[in-house]
Amino acid sequence: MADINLTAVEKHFDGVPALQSITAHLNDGEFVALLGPSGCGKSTLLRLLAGFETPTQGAVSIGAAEVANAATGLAVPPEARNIGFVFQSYALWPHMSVRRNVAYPLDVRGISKADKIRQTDAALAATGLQHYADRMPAELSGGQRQRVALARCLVSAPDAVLLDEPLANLDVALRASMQDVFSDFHDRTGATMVYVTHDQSEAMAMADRIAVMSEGRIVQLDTPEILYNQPRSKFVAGFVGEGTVLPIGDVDHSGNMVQARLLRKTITIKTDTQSPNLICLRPEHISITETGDLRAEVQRCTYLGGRYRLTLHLPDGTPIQAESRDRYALGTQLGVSIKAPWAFTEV
Amino acid sequence: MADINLTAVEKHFDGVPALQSITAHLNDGEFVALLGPSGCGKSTLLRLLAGFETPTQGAVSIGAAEVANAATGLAVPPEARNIGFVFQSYALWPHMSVRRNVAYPLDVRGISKADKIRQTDAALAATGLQHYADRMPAELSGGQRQRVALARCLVSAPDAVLLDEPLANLDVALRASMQDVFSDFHDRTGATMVYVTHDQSEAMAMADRIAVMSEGRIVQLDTPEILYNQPRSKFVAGFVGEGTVLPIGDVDHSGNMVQARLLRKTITIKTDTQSPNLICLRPEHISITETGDLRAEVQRCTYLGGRYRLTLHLPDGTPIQAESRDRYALGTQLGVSIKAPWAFTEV
Amino acid sequence: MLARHKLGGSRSEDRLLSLVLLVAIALTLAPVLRLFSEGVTQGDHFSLALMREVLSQSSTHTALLHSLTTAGFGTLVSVVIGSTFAFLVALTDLRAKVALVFCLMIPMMIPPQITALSWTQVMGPSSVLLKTLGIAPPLGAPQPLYSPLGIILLLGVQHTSIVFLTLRAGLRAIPQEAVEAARISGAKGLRVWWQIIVPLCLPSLAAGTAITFVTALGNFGIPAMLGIPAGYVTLPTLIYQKLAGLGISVLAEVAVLAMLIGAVAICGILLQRFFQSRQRVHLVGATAHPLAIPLGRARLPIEAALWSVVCVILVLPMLGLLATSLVPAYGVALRFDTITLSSWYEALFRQPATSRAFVNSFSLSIGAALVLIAICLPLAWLMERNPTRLGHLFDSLVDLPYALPGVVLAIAMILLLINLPFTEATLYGTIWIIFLAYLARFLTVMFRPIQASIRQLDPAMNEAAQSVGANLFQRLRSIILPLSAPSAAAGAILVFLTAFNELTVSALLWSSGTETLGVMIFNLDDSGETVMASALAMTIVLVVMALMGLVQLAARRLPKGVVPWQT
Amino acid sequence: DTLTLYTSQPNADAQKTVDAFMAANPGTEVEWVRDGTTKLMARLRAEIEAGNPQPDVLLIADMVTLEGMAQDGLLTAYQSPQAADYDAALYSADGYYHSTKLITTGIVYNTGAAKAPASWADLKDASLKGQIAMPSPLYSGAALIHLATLTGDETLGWDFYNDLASNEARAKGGNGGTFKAVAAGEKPYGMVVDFLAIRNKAKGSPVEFVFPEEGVSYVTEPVAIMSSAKNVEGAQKFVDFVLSQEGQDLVLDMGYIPARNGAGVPEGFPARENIKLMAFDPAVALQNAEANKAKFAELFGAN
Ligand SMILES: Nc1ncnc2c1ncn2[C@@H]1O[C@H](COP(=O)(O)OP(=O)(O)OP(=O)(O)O)[C@@H](O)[C@H]1O
Ligand SMILES: Nc1ncnc2c1ncn2[C@@H]1O[C@H](COP(=O)(O)OP(=O)(O)OP(=O)(O)O)[C@@H](O)[C@H]1O
Ligand SMILES: [Mg+2]
Ligand SMILES: [Mg+2]
Repeated sequence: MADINLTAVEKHFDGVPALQSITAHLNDGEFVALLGPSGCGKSTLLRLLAGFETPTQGAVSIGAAEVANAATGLAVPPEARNIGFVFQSYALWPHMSVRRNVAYPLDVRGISKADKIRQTDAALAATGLQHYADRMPAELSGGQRQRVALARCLVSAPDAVLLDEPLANLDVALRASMQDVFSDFHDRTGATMVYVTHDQSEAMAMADRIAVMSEGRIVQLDTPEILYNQPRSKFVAGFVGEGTVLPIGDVDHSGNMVQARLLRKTITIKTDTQSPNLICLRPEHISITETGDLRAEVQRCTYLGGRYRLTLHLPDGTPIQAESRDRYALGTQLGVSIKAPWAFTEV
Repeated sequence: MADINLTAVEKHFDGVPALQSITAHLNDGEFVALLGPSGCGKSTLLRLLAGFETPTQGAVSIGAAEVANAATGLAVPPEARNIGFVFQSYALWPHMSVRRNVAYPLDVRGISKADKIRQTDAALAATGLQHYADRMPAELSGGQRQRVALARCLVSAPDAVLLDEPLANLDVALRASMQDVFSDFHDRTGATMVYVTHDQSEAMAMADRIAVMSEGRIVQLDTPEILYNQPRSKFVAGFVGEGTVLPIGDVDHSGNMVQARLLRKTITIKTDTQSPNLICLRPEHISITETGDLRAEVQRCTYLGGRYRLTLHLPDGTPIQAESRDRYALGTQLGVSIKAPWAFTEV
Repeated sequence: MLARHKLGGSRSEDRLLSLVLLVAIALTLAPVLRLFSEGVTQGDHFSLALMREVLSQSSTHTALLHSLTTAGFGTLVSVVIGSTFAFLVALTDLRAKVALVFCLMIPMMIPPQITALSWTQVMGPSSVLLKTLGIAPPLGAPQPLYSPLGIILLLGVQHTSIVFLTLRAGLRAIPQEAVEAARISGAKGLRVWWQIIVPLCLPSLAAGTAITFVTALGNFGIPAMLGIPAGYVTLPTLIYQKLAGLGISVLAEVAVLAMLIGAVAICGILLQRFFQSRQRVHLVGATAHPLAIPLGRARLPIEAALWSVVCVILVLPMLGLLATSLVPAYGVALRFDTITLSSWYEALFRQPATSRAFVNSFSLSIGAALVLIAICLPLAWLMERNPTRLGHLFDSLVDLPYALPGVVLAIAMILLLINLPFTEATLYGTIWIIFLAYLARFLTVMFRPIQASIRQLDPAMNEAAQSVGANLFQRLRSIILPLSAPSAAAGAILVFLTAFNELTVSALLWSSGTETLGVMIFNLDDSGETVMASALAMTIVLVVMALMGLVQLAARRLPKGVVPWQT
Repeated sequence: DTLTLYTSQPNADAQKTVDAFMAANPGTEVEWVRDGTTKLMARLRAEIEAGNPQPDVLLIADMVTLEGMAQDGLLTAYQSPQAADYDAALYSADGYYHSTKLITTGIVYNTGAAKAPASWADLKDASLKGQIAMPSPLYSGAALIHLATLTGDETLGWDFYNDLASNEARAKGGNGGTFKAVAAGEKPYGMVVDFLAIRNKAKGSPVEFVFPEEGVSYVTEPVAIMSSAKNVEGAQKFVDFVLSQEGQDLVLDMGYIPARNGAGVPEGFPARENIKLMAFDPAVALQNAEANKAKFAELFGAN
């Protein structure tokens, strides 16, 4: 188990930056998700931690030891870092049985036979694979393969476990159950885990903290609740949770409430800055009431199971997302009121 | 445009049934989703409609014409059915530009050049691809490729459009926006659409009716609301929407409310049968109140963005799913009350 | 009705499949069957007597044993050299890979007779090269290559590129992740190679080994040049010996021996299929980046080692050939005063047949490549979509005409084609019989790569076209053909290059006016004009290299994967 | 009209022969195929097997092969008027074939070799152990005739071959391979057909050819007409032409010893009367062929 430190890390491919000035501290035993759109550098960052790539600039340390430093040229190879890595494609070795796949990290360490069997059995049991030990990977379902990959990475008690979109290839039902497997596993072992995903609900459901990445930078690293409730930029507000970002004006800090003007109406906002210029409007900030001070027209009504998502157009045509238990016909005029959305500053 | 009729269709692969006694009528212009777990036969059914497979038994007709009949040996080949098919993998032809991909269906029909250009341009415009006409598929993003596939299947005005998990390969953000594209397209063209998915929220958001499949059979074909609110089997109740199925007893139809016994408490239920034996408990049927007549303990609390999903254990250990705006610590004892869940009969 | 498992094959596809399959069977299997029928008939009736007799002769047993030994160990040599190169080229950060692969391809493009000729010229006491260097062995010293070992070595060198090409294709499909997963598990160095990479590429290695074995088994040139002087008889040379004899039942005996070779070849191929199906390795995941394992400080020494191997198997024999072509008569030492271009002049400009042969060989090989594309493409595609038992049978036997020695195939063609039914006309004595023989022999060279690529083709590509209304021919032309173009082109290049200097088939089928380059060389060498033969052979090597160079120049404009030696 | 000729003459020689014949017989078009004897016979056998032999005339190989074909009824008899000028041993009494040239087999040695042998018996010398190459009768028709001739000789006989075998002579492959082995110095001594050695020596090859004291064996490249010939008249003209003085001058010109009496010898050869031909009967040789081969294989190994 170990904390991870990244100091001013950059990674360029052929001169094109894939990672830029990444400085972050991941605590020992923490479950951190890397979240971001495709191509933002999540995999590159993870591969850098694993040692498959070396930083162009900056330094990386895992636990007490520095493992990579562009200035000194230090680069501990992956096989010497004692970390686990779970690949999106599982990367099981198709020519080895499940047991051999899982035992391989112990094989290469030359551990005594009895210990090896014991540890392998334990890893298989922890992932519920006891009964599949003698199958070949080709004979397993997607979720089972995923669990073999997990067992293989756990068997040698790594300091940290890195996972690159481990659930992207699974179907929705399997995904949900595998999410539980990962969470349970984290709770039980307490290993530091870094988990790459582009699915925000996955990140929010599992991670202690989420690093939202965009264009090679970490734009916000916070707990899921803070990310959702207090985004610090337009990008995070739009990417995490459903929401609409709208401009506000005339922020007024008088009294114990902060108020601002949105489309010529005054609303209450929450903020921690002096003069925010944007609000992040989530469905739960919008209530549909006959007495609502804003008028809106229903543009689209999507069934979510038990509730509907309404796409509403404000009088000036701005679309906002609301939720409701009832279906509304398209074109219905509704009154909406807005309840204390989060406001932040971005130029 | 055409309605689709399936009569007692069966499909066996090497004697193993993949589809069993499928009888269904899909209306002209309807958007029907096929929903079901992996391997239940969704793709097989769709491929049968397209003509890529022939039924082992039964008959299929599209519009007025019968296209396949196992008894008479009739099997109209796919190229003669005038249907559109959108593949999960897009199946764009990598050696043709976007324009040529889209124009190909017109090419093979030998349509005049002017008409061809006009119709192709229209299809490109309808999918917002005007500016990409001269790119090669490899130079497009996933969502753009998906739209090319859509444009290609629309250009020749097919009677019906069949889509096999067209969004499974896309990331969550793109998926949501593509769902809108499909819905818009359906609204605009009014084509009969059959849409395979294993993602229930996708099916509910888009479809007029959903056919839930299990082990080669259609177990329920209904609107999303009815499926969600009034499932007719344990399978549908569990598969559509999050929910727990619990057994009930002592159903009492006296008065204008139906009541039944759940874990020694009496609750109100909704039903349309005489003696239902199961209820389907959705999160919205459960409210957390200090005065709730049932006691429950928090087992897991997952952040969903703006709300939490609580896994609660009833006193006898039965897990149920509830939702809440607030976080609860694991182990907290809560009072819950249950509000009129749907009850049905299954042996 | 045959039991079949259809992937949506339609009736028009059924009909086309039957048609194309018929053509292909008529092309490839009919001659072979016609020949085999000689072996099992006596007079007009069926008899196994001769077969029993030939198969019980001790000379047959010895030859079979020798064939198995030389082909087996020769294959081993190919596998060792070819796979070493394939591993290093496909997986590491070597420099100048294209040049290396290019050089490694050349031995396959040179007819075996010439390879053998050039090697004996380098190694023996009269080696012009060694004489010039003053290190020729003394008179009477045995030629070291006239031995089983020599045959094995040269067979190995000749077929190295087959192993190399097939294995490299397999290696490129290994996902980076499989290796990274091993490293992150703590494995390093050779352990990763041995435990992960080698097992993962076994299927392609098996495929390459099988083709190499079959090709080595049917090779006549090398055992003839090196084995006959050593008294070491293999099945192909035994056939030659039979032909040189005076017996009346010669053809029948030849047919029986040919059947024996065919049987061994089929066993080899079936064995490979068996292993491949047992060891079916599914590679999951896309290969985003091919592997490039850094060699570090070992890179320079490894590069030096590889290039010296290329030197030994390519440059040295070529130098020998070149040196021989520059002397006035065989056995004369190459010195400044003896050097002469007269045999080049004589071979290239004085002999009218030479230019004819160039034209003939060129048109034959281009024609064969084009016709074979036209046959193999629909055939491979339809067979994949619509597997029938006949198709399976064809699939197992299509290698036969390639595995049989060329002389045998030529005899089969004569037997089959000298009397065309219902007509006075005959193909015999025209260039068409050679052409048909080439089609039969090289069909598999074209068919296998196309088959492999069609197997990988996403069926949705075709179904998408079907769903928008394209009929069978529209689909074949505008979807299947362009999508399998890279492998078709690779097959075409291989067919062209091997047909260009083909010898053993045309040797029996040519007549004046239809000489091929291979025949020219052989006839020159046969009538004692070894020096002129060397000059012509050298010319052919240069022409082949120039053609390969042209392809290389065009490589950037061709679709990826078309040029076999392009990385 | 056309005449089809199968010949094993080298390309250039065949072309010369055909050109001269066509010049002498305007109106007859000659289609010809040339190849090594083995290949040509394989091809001919396949044609016969398929029931459609192509050639009208053969100018090919040796008398033994043609004797065999004659006995199988594949040849037509023709008594050429030119035969009068030939030794009776050189043509079939029934007129099935007529010899056209003499290709003798003698001794060749590399000029770098220590000894200069003068007779067949010299090859038995123990100092030549492992240094001798000769063509194998299993691969070469000429070698089979050579074997039949030498073993039929009273002074040499099978004893000679026994001695060669114990002297570790190598008997593999054909004449071309043997010559190359000698010229290359791999085996400095060998038995080989005359013209190969004499012509290459003229071009500078380091070899010397010897007509041994006991005499030489010979093959004669006979000409014959197929029984299936379509153009018998043209075929007969062709036979007459190659046997005529004009035809034999051509043979001389090509560098072979003409078979016709008093026709001279090419440059580099001793005078015709100094070349001693050993006795030879093709019919006997044919009869013993299999036995000879078997005996030979026993001595020198099955190959
Ligand atoms: N080996 C490489 N060579 C060159 N460029 C690379 C390499 N690896 C990654 N890149 C580039 O670096 C950028 C970040 O890539 P990365 O794979 O880290 O993205 P990602 O966030 O993991 O995306 P995804 O969600 O699609 O996996 C991309 O622009 C990519 O093209
Ligand atoms: N060509 C085939 N040959 C044999 N069995 C087949 C074939 N195609 C489908 N099956 C079998 O039919 C059943 C239904 O398969 P199908 O592909 O229709 O499932 P699906 O519902 O589309 O699943 P998924 O969500 O995984 O795509 C499966 O058991 C499958 O193995
Ligand atoms: Mg990634
Ligand atoms: Mg499917």
